[in-house]
Amino acid sequence: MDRQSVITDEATALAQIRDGMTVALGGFITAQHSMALIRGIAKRGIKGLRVVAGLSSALEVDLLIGCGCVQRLATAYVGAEATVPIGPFFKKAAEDQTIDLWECDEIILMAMLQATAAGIPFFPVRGGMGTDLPHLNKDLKEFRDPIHNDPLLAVPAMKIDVAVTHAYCADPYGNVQYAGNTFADGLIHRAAEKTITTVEKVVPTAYIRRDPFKTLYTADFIVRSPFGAHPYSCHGEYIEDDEHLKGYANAANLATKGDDSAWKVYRNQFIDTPEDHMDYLEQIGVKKLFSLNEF
Amino acid sequence: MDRQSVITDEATALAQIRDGMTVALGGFITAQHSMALIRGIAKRGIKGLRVVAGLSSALEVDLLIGCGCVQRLATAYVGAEATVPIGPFFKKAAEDQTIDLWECDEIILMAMLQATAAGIPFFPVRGGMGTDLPHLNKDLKEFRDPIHNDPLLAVPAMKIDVAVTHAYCADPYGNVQYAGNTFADGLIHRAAEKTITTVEKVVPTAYIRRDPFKTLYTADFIVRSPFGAHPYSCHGEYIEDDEHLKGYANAANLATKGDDSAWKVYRNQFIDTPEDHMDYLEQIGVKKLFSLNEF
Amino acid sequence: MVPYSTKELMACWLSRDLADREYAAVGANFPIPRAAVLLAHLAHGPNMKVGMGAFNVNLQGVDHVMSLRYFSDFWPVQWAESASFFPLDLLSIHKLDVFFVSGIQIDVYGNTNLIGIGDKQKGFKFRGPGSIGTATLATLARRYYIVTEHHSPRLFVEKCDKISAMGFGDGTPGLRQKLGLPGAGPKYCITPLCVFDFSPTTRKMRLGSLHPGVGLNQVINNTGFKIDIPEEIGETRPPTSAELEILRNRIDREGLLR
Amino acid sequence: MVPYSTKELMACWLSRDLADREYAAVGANFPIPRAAVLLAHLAHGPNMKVGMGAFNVNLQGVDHVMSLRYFSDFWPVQWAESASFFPLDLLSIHKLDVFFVSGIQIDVYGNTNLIGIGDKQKGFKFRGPGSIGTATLATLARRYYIVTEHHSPRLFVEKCDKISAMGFGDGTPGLRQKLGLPGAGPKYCITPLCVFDFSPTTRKMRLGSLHPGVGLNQVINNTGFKIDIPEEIGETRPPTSAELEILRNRIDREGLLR
Repeated sequence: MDRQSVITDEATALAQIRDGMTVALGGFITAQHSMALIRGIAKRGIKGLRVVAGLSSALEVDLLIGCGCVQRLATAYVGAEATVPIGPFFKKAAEDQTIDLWECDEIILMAMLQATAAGIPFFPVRGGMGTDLPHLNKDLKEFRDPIHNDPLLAVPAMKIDVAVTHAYCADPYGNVQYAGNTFADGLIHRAAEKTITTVEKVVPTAYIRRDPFKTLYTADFIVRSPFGAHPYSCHGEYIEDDEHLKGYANAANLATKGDDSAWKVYRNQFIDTPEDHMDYLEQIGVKKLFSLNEF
Repeated sequence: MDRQSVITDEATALAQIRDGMTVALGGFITAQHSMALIRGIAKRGIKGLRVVAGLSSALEVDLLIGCGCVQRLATAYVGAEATVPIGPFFKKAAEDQTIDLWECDEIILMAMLQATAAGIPFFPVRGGMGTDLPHLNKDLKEFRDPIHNDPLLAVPAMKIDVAVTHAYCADPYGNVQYAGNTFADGLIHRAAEKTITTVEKVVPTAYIRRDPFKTLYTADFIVRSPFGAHPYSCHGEYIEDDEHLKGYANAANLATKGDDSAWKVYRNQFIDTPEDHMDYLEQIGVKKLFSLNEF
Repeated sequence: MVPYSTKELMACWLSRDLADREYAAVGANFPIPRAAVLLAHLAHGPNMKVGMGAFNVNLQGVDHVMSLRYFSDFWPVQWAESASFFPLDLLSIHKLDVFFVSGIQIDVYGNTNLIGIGDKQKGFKFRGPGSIGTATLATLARRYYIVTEHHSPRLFVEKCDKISAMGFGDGTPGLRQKLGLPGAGPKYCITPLCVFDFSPTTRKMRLGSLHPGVGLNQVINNTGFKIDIPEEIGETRPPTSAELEILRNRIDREGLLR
Repeated sequence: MVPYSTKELMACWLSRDLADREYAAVGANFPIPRAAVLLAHLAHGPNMKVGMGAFNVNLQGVDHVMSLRYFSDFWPVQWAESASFFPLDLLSIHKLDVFFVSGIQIDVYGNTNLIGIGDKQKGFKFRGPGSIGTATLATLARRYYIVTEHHSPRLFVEKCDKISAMGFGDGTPGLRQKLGLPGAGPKYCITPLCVFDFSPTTRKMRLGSLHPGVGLNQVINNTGFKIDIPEEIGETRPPTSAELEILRNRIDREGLLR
């Protein structure tokens, strides 16, 4: 009996994600989202997802909203900072109330993940008291601490079916290492029942063993996806593709204002037509990709 | 105005620790206790300490009990496994009720540290329910979670005045890195108001910057203490001095049974007579020290 | 005197309120606080702990510091002495001394809103980007500053439609303590026109100083609530040439503040 | 058949109850469970996650594995693919499938005591070393095994003086669920004389099998509580020669189990 590789293809990985599931996405604002799989979710038209975007999202959840995949969204932010101050589809869906928002800030989101990871029903926090978050998010409950009677906010755990993260590398047995910041990915992995990780590189286990302290978690499925975070950055490999982000935001913006011609073109070119991530990268082109290399 | 070094000498570091303070000790069972400072505490006869020994102690707290420094002890274990199954002074003090015990297991101790570090009044856990820990430790309180009414144990935060840890290296500005496991030291640092760290080596900041992800915390005081964890191990440097541990345990054992002659010799030779850590190492001797080098 | 821009004035003024050894975080896309923290660090705070994105950096000896493109940029790694440990560090963020907050609404009690505009319980007339980390960080940081590049009646409102970071709530004395919030709340609010502080009794915004060349009526007309105006109104102290030299040569070569 | 020791029997028997892909932790100074986990890993569990001290190791292709001197030994780093993240991993330890517990007292309901002996509310006639991680790990691990190298009436008592790891408490049906404990509790208790399982109705220890050569009375006389004895008593299946070969050549060259 041999040790089994957990490296799989996109289709097998995506088959783990089904309509109505709660899916937690890794990365932080414009870094390290598993776009290879997120585009795959959109292409397959998976519906009714309850998305947890931790620590904070960029526009990857905006894209999922635009493609009709999202029923509920837990996130503290949707945007790409100065490049795209707010996600267009998110803005419209929030204004029209076509998605449920689990309103929170980043630390309340982490408290939820921490409760889930620790197998406890809730995590107590001070942040958010006095704000409108408990009014907007009925899952948050003010209570008195049982020891000193201090006022606190109880943030409940949330069952998370699948975590989808992107990392620098993994070995064939799912040991995942990052080249830079890991953000909340270690916590997200521990909060989820199952983890799928796309990686820039598959490395031999000997590479992992050079510094086992760098292994952040052991994923259940690994998908080989160079440039898998494009148009977002992957520490140690490439930076954001601002031009692509602006193109996306422009198309999405027009679509929310009733003109979906540019969005149809974007969606066709980058989501629906490409068979898989490699096909998508062909659309982006080698020159563009390697122009993004960091340092 | 220049950046200021936080490297200091043993005397200055020890002056931070005063009678009655709550002191958290780093390391885990037989690894990485800051013995250079712990012996200094014993030598100075600091009294009434409330000691938090996380993750678990070896005999460093036993030594502090034997020297009359401890009023209260929070720890999940006192011993050195097969070498010394239970700390002699700890055993006698527990049986005679001459110290207060904050009875817990390792995870409950971590929950307390986590509550303290997060600035929340308590941390909820499932472990310990159904055991005698809540009967023996009145700080632990069973309660119902405010969301699902599940039974839980509330572990209160504890104000910790000083953390005393031992690490592989630090730069002059207090950035601390470990060569091996870090156990609960990162959490202990964040739970304490002030941290004193003894290190095997002081390194230039450029060394720290080679891999800033390895910096576990930034201590307020750094004391240069090669072999500072002796007779315990320091990952990447040396292993335990079993012979020394057995000698200690034998002396302590006899002392608790009414014959304190060996203990007086031990205490005189290793605690009271040496001026400082370097003097102590002279007592151990170069041959012994370098026989402990790992690998 | 060297001429300066309003943004440079704001950054220099803020920098003087930060002390050596303090721990201050700087985000991306918030150039005035970024410049203020770096200026404090380079001018008088060599022992400050400066959070730059997800890294803690020390910039002594660095010739000049480019600005973050995005909060999660990797390149500050070159000056980093540690990186944020998630979730440990976010959960122990009450050790943060100084934080900065903005909003799509700012009200008379220093509450800020990044969530959205609209009266309804659910749904928004205008949806904002989200609370980011502000709900907690404004609570836990020892003090914070409200910083805005705009000053208009639509921004400075009597009451925020939604509160994402609580300042002094509805002004009830001791409210922050009653709610268990450890931080002291907003210390100052700085705008392109003036500096507000907060009355220790009413907890309402109070005119602290007018920027050089700004008239009182300009502030009154551009603020959507009634301002507490003291008998004597000071003038915001302008940048010194030493401050401007550091600012322009080492912190803002790109000229984001000009 | 190859002759074997009682400890080898215990380790081999336990190893068969561990499945591939399970996550099992092995401490120091607990040689029988250590051997059981490593034997399962090398014989039929190449995808097991094996906790060795503060590391997670995989030992496929490793010729032989020395035993830990101490739990916090550094040298398993050579086979480590990850290290424990404290506190994150201890707080999410409910993903642990298999854990092992011992005690200075073990009672009829599978409760164990590492705290101390004595009836008083405070103070002890005999103080034990402390709960270590058992209060929580026995609660959160999906299942656990009680393993002891001794079998005496002083160890196997009707009721523990203090409980450090709760098995089935006082036997109240559904008590673990009522207390919110996610793990299933102790599955077996193995001693040098026999294997106990737990009656699904009374939750009391029940004789599962006698080790080869052990008489029923030997167990009865050495147990401080009345044992539930089924009509038919099986014999603990002895080690196979394949098991002993792995055990002796790759796991226990030092002969700790002989």
